[in-house]
Amino acid sequence: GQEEANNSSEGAADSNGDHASIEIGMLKLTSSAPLFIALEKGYFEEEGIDAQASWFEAAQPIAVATAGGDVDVGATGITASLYNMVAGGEELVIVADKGREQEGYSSTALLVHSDSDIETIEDLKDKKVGITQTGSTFHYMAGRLLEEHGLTSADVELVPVNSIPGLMETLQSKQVDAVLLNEPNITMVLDEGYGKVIKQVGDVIDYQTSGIFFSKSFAGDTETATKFLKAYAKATQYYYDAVLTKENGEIVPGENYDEVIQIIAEYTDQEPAVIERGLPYMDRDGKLLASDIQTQIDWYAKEELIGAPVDADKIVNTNLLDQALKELE
Amino acid sequence: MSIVIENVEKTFIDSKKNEVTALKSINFTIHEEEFVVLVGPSGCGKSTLLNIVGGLLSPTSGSVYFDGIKENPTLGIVFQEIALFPWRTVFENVVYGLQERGASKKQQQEIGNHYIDMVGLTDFKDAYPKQLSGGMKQRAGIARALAVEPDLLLMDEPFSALDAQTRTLMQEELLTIWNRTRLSTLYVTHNIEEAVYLADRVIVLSRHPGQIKQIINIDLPKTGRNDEKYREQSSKYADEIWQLIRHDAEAALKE
Amino acid sequence: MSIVIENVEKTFIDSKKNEVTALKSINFTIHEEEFVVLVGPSGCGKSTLLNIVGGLLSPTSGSVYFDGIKENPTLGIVFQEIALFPWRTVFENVVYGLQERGASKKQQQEIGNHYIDMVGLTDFKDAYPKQLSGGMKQRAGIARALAVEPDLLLMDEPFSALDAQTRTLMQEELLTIWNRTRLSTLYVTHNIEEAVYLADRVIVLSRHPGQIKQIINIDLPKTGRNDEKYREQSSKYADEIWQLIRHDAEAALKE
Amino acid sequence: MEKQKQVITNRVAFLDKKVPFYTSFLGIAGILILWEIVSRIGIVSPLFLPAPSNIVITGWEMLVSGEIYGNLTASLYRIVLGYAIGAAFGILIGLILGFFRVADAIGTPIVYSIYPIPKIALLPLFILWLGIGELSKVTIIALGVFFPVVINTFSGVKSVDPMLVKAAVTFGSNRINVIRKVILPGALPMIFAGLKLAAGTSLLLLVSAEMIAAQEGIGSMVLHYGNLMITSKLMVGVLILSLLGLIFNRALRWLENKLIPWKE
Amino acid sequence: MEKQKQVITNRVAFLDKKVPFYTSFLGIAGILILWEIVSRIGIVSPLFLPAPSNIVITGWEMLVSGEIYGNLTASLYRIVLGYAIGAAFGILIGLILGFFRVADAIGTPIVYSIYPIPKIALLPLFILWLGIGELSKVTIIALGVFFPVVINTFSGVKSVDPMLVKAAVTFGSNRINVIRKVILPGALPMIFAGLKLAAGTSLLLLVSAEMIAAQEGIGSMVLHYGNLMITSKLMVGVLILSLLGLIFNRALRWLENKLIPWKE
Ligand SMILES: Nc1ncnc2c1ncn2[C@@H]1O[C@H](COP(=O)(O)OP(=O)(O)OP(=O)(O)O)[C@@H](O)[C@H]1O
Ligand SMILES: Nc1ncnc2c1ncn2[C@@H]1O[C@H](COP(=O)(O)OP(=O)(O)OP(=O)(O)O)[C@@H](O)[C@H]1O
Ligand SMILES: [Mg+2]
Ligand SMILES: [Mg+2]
Repeated sequence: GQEEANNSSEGAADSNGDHASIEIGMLKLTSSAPLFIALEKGYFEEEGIDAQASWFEAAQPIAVATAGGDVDVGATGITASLYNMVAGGEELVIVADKGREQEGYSSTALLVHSDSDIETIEDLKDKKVGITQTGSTFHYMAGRLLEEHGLTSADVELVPVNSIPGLMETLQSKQVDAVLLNEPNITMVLDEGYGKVIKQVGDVIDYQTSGIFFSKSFAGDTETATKFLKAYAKATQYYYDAVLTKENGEIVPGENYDEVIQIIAEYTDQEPAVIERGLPYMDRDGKLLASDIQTQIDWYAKEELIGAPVDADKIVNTNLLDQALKELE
Repeated sequence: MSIVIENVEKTFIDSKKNEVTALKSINFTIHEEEFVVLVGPSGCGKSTLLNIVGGLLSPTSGSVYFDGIKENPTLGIVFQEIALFPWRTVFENVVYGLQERGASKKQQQEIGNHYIDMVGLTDFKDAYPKQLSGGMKQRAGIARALAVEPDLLLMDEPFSALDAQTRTLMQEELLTIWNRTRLSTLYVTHNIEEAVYLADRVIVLSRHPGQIKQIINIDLPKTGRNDEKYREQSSKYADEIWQLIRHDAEAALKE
Repeated sequence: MSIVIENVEKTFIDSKKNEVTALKSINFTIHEEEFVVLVGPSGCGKSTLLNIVGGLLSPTSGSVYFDGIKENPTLGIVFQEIALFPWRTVFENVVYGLQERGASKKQQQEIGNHYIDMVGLTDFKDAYPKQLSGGMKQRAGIARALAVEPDLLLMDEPFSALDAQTRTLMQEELLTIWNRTRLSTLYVTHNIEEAVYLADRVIVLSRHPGQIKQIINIDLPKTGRNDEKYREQSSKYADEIWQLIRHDAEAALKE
Repeated sequence: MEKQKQVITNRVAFLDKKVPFYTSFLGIAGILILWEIVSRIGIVSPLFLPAPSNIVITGWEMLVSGEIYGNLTASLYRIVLGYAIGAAFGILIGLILGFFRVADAIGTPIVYSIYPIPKIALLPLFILWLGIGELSKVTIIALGVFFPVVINTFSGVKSVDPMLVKAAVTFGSNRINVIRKVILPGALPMIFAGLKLAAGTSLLLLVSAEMIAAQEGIGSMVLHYGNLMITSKLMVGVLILSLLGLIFNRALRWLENKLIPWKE
Repeated sequence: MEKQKQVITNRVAFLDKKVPFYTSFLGIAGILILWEIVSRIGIVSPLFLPAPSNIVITGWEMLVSGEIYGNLTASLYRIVLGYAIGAAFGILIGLILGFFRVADAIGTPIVYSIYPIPKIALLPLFILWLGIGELSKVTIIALGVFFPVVINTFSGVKSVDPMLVKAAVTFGSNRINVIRKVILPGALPMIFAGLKLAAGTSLLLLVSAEMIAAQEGIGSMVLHYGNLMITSKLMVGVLILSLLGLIFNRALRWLENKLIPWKE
């Protein structure tokens, strides 16, 4: 599906002439939904942009490729390694939201085994908590959850198991007492019945999990960058209205619900049923939780996960999106 | 005291499971203070016989015994491959046998130094075998065998790895030492001149199976056989033995 | 044609950075169809000299040249360590030199088979060296050297690793072959009897530094020196050489 | 005086003592049977130690379901490619270091100073450089193979009997032929020793790399079932790996016998 | 007819060609300088390849901050304990297999059938059996050391020159003394060969095990900084590991020279 979309957009670009060609580095994950939508529905062409998807296998190389200018736009998680890259002299900017923890929406949660007598986060003292890797978003969330409940990361044993399937497996075999897990995996665990949710991360902290990054040169091309964000914001709105609108605290499918699910399913090669379980929250306008970036940097620095100090202002750029939104109105 | 080899036979099973008769009806006696030399072509069973006499191999039938001796006999062996313990110095090698029969430190010092002196290795007492030349190694091997003051001295081609000139010199030295100790000796060699030079009696073995072809008494004085006047006679003995062996030796070469 | 060794000297730098003079003012000539034997005690420089003549070592001063020859001379060398290529069969070893000078397959077959036949290895043509006994290996080495039909044949103690009886037989064989090919030959040995048995001329070297002590012409017919009638004379030559070397050989033994 | 007769007996007879040939089977068979019994009657929970029969059955099921196939091909791809690249470069560089004195003087210290690094430590670095995909894993394996092979090839060239080189030159070989006809075959046995050494290392690196950073492959399968505590499937993985090691070794030995028929 | 004179010249002179002694330094120095320059002027981002000087400075800071100390002691504890246990058992079992024919017949096939398993594959199993703590890591290392050592010890015993055994018996040694005075010293060189081989393997297993399942130790530190993309600290870890490997090797060589002064 997406290839045909790309090809048709190329054809359009050729006929038009002044189309800017842009490469977007991303993963085949649900959290890239707005980009899928923008690609599929031709929002980029509408802005005169010839966008190409460049698929990656892991998050970190996307940031590296964005900073190195191998791709113009990157879409992935915000981890300690990103800040370290910036501290190491690489240059990129975070311009828009691509998924965050939000109260009332299931995204990432702390789970324990269903037989466990752990009931609150406070009970985790001296227990083993599984995370993916040190410096990952899971690490950050675990640390912040603990701190919000009067503990520190030193009060538990954080066990890196290197992968998300590993988290589910070690929880199932009780080799760790608790794990952090995201959707749709949470639903999967609950369905299989070996785990229970202790706390949704979004209920405790606001957290900008992942974002849209621009390479330095692309951010400098204000005109094209703004056009790109206009298309992106249109897509987030489309996404939000389709799958995230609530009535009386309950999510109700919007009018394009099935279409959005279908697009995501196609791009991620997954069953629509699975997609439906794990639709991450995003700001309707794609706005960043800019203040949270500094909070993250401070926390990572405190935990000595950042090698050298980083200035949040240097890596956050909200002006571009603001401009784009203004133009959209 | 004498050493009697009585009806000794030995068969091996080779790699193809065939029986190979290495020795057949071997009968002879080594008398007190006698120097007996075994010669024969390659593979005739010289080493096999020496090993049986030395208690390092069981005969298939027959037996070897010491006649007219009270305690267990002591043996001293000098090997072709020398077989010094590489991790022991010359002195430690020489006194090995003494240690094993519980001699005191003082005895070890005395006897050890005596024989090291006899073979002329005093300056190399504390050297490891790797630091010695071929000739010196073999001297250390001889000292080790002599140090146990054996009832029977066995030597299997002790000089065959040495160069011709060193060998000549070592033969002379061996004879000098032998004249001082006068041990009953069984000596194996390929070298016919060496046999004639050293032996009181030469036992010639033939091949397939190893049997005694002839026993030749060397009727020459024990010392000075290299002198002008005995050269003729020595040469004759050597020729006689060579004629006995030649055919077998040629056959051995073609295998 | 003759090979002239003119004022050859060789100094080595030993491991302690001292200069060691191995050879000093060596002068002699090997004539056409002459068999020259070098004897001397261990370490007198025999191998060094042979290697210089063979173009495997540079002399410090002096030179070696072929007189009265047009093209580059061909050399055949038989090494003490035999140095057959383990990965080549007997035939492939023997024709190695022919291959390297671009002989045709047919030529290789002809010449190779001829010399393999001459040394009596026809049945072992396709055997690898590991399958041969010591004597057979050395014959293959000789065939390899002969196959290039050299202007000069060099041999460094070819039989010293063989047992005494095999050695005697190989000496006889070498002489038979030599009588057929009549190659100019330089032969190195420790064994004085061997030197007297094979040589037209024996060059005796002394040690520290290696110098020519004496050159002895062996005035005996080339064949049948082992016969009764020449034994006396052979023995005298051997004794003469041994007296020249003995002192040096004893010194060498003590090092 | 009584007549004394002291018979000489063999004092090293103990060296020749024979053991019945079936004893060799006894050991392995005994262990397997004991293991089966221990698991069957529940002395040790099958969760910790599944019975051999159970492992074989599980293995069969995994084979039929295609689970083994997928993981095995992923692993084989990595190790075959990595080993081939590492061995090829190792032999090539080893020969160059061995032939050319300048290359030796410059290159050998470099090789020896990188050699002691446990190669798996470089995996995170390679993931940074090459991404988390196949390339970083193949590179680690190639690197782990490269070093033992290069060092053995180098020593092999150096250990060729100089007598043989002299013989070749005497019989008219030029330098190219000395290398081709003498040094190369002379170094072969050592090169194979290096290749065999590298086989074990490459397997170890494969499994480690797959456990640290892969979703597919026998190594990650073993870790996966370890995490899930499905011991019988874990054991199937271990079994496959040990068969892989065995086959690898046998294949190299077969090749060695083919290429070096003259070896003693 | 003109007189012909053909001088013989040395045809193997190329074998003796010398290379100036300083060339050896050139290689390593050259690489370091090139590396420094490439990082400094930014041809390659220091994020991917920090300059050597940067690595050294970072290393010093980590040393002062005590970060290295903590991880290094954790790693040392594991490898020293694991190596000691594996080596001790390896030598012991190897000697037993070598001395006693029955043990040989029963035990050797078992050893050889477990040998080809890449030991790291057993880590998940040991974690199940022994928990995720130190014990499973120490066991894996001990196991990795055990096998090369047991096989080398066994071969060492078997390769003792039977002539020496015969000599000892001839000179009056009983069986105990034959073992003590002949077989043990005779097997020592091979035992050391096994110990050296095991050193490399043990380091590899340590790092792998720490990467797969540990919060502390140089291995997990390297992975940690790899995840964080702090390359200079990652490189410090690699440097420490390579120094560890170097020291390990040197220590074994020193011990070997102490214990086997008679070795040629
Ligand atoms: N352990 C053995 N197994 C099978 N055959 C053997 C064994 N030892 C010796 N033989 C055979 O017995 C015969 C005699 O061997 P032995 O070593 O005694 O001969 P030798 O006269 O000492 O020979 P050499 O002069 O070469 O030392 C040979 O044919 C040999 O192959
Ligand atoms: N490459 C070398 N470096 C230093 N010294 C050497 C070298 N080769 C030989 N020598 C020395 O030169 C002298 C002569 O050696 P050479 O090998 O020619 O003697 P040789 O007469 O052949 O002795 P042998 O009879 O033992 O074979 C010896 O003192 C030896 O130590
Ligand atoms: Mg023998
Ligand atoms: Mg010599």
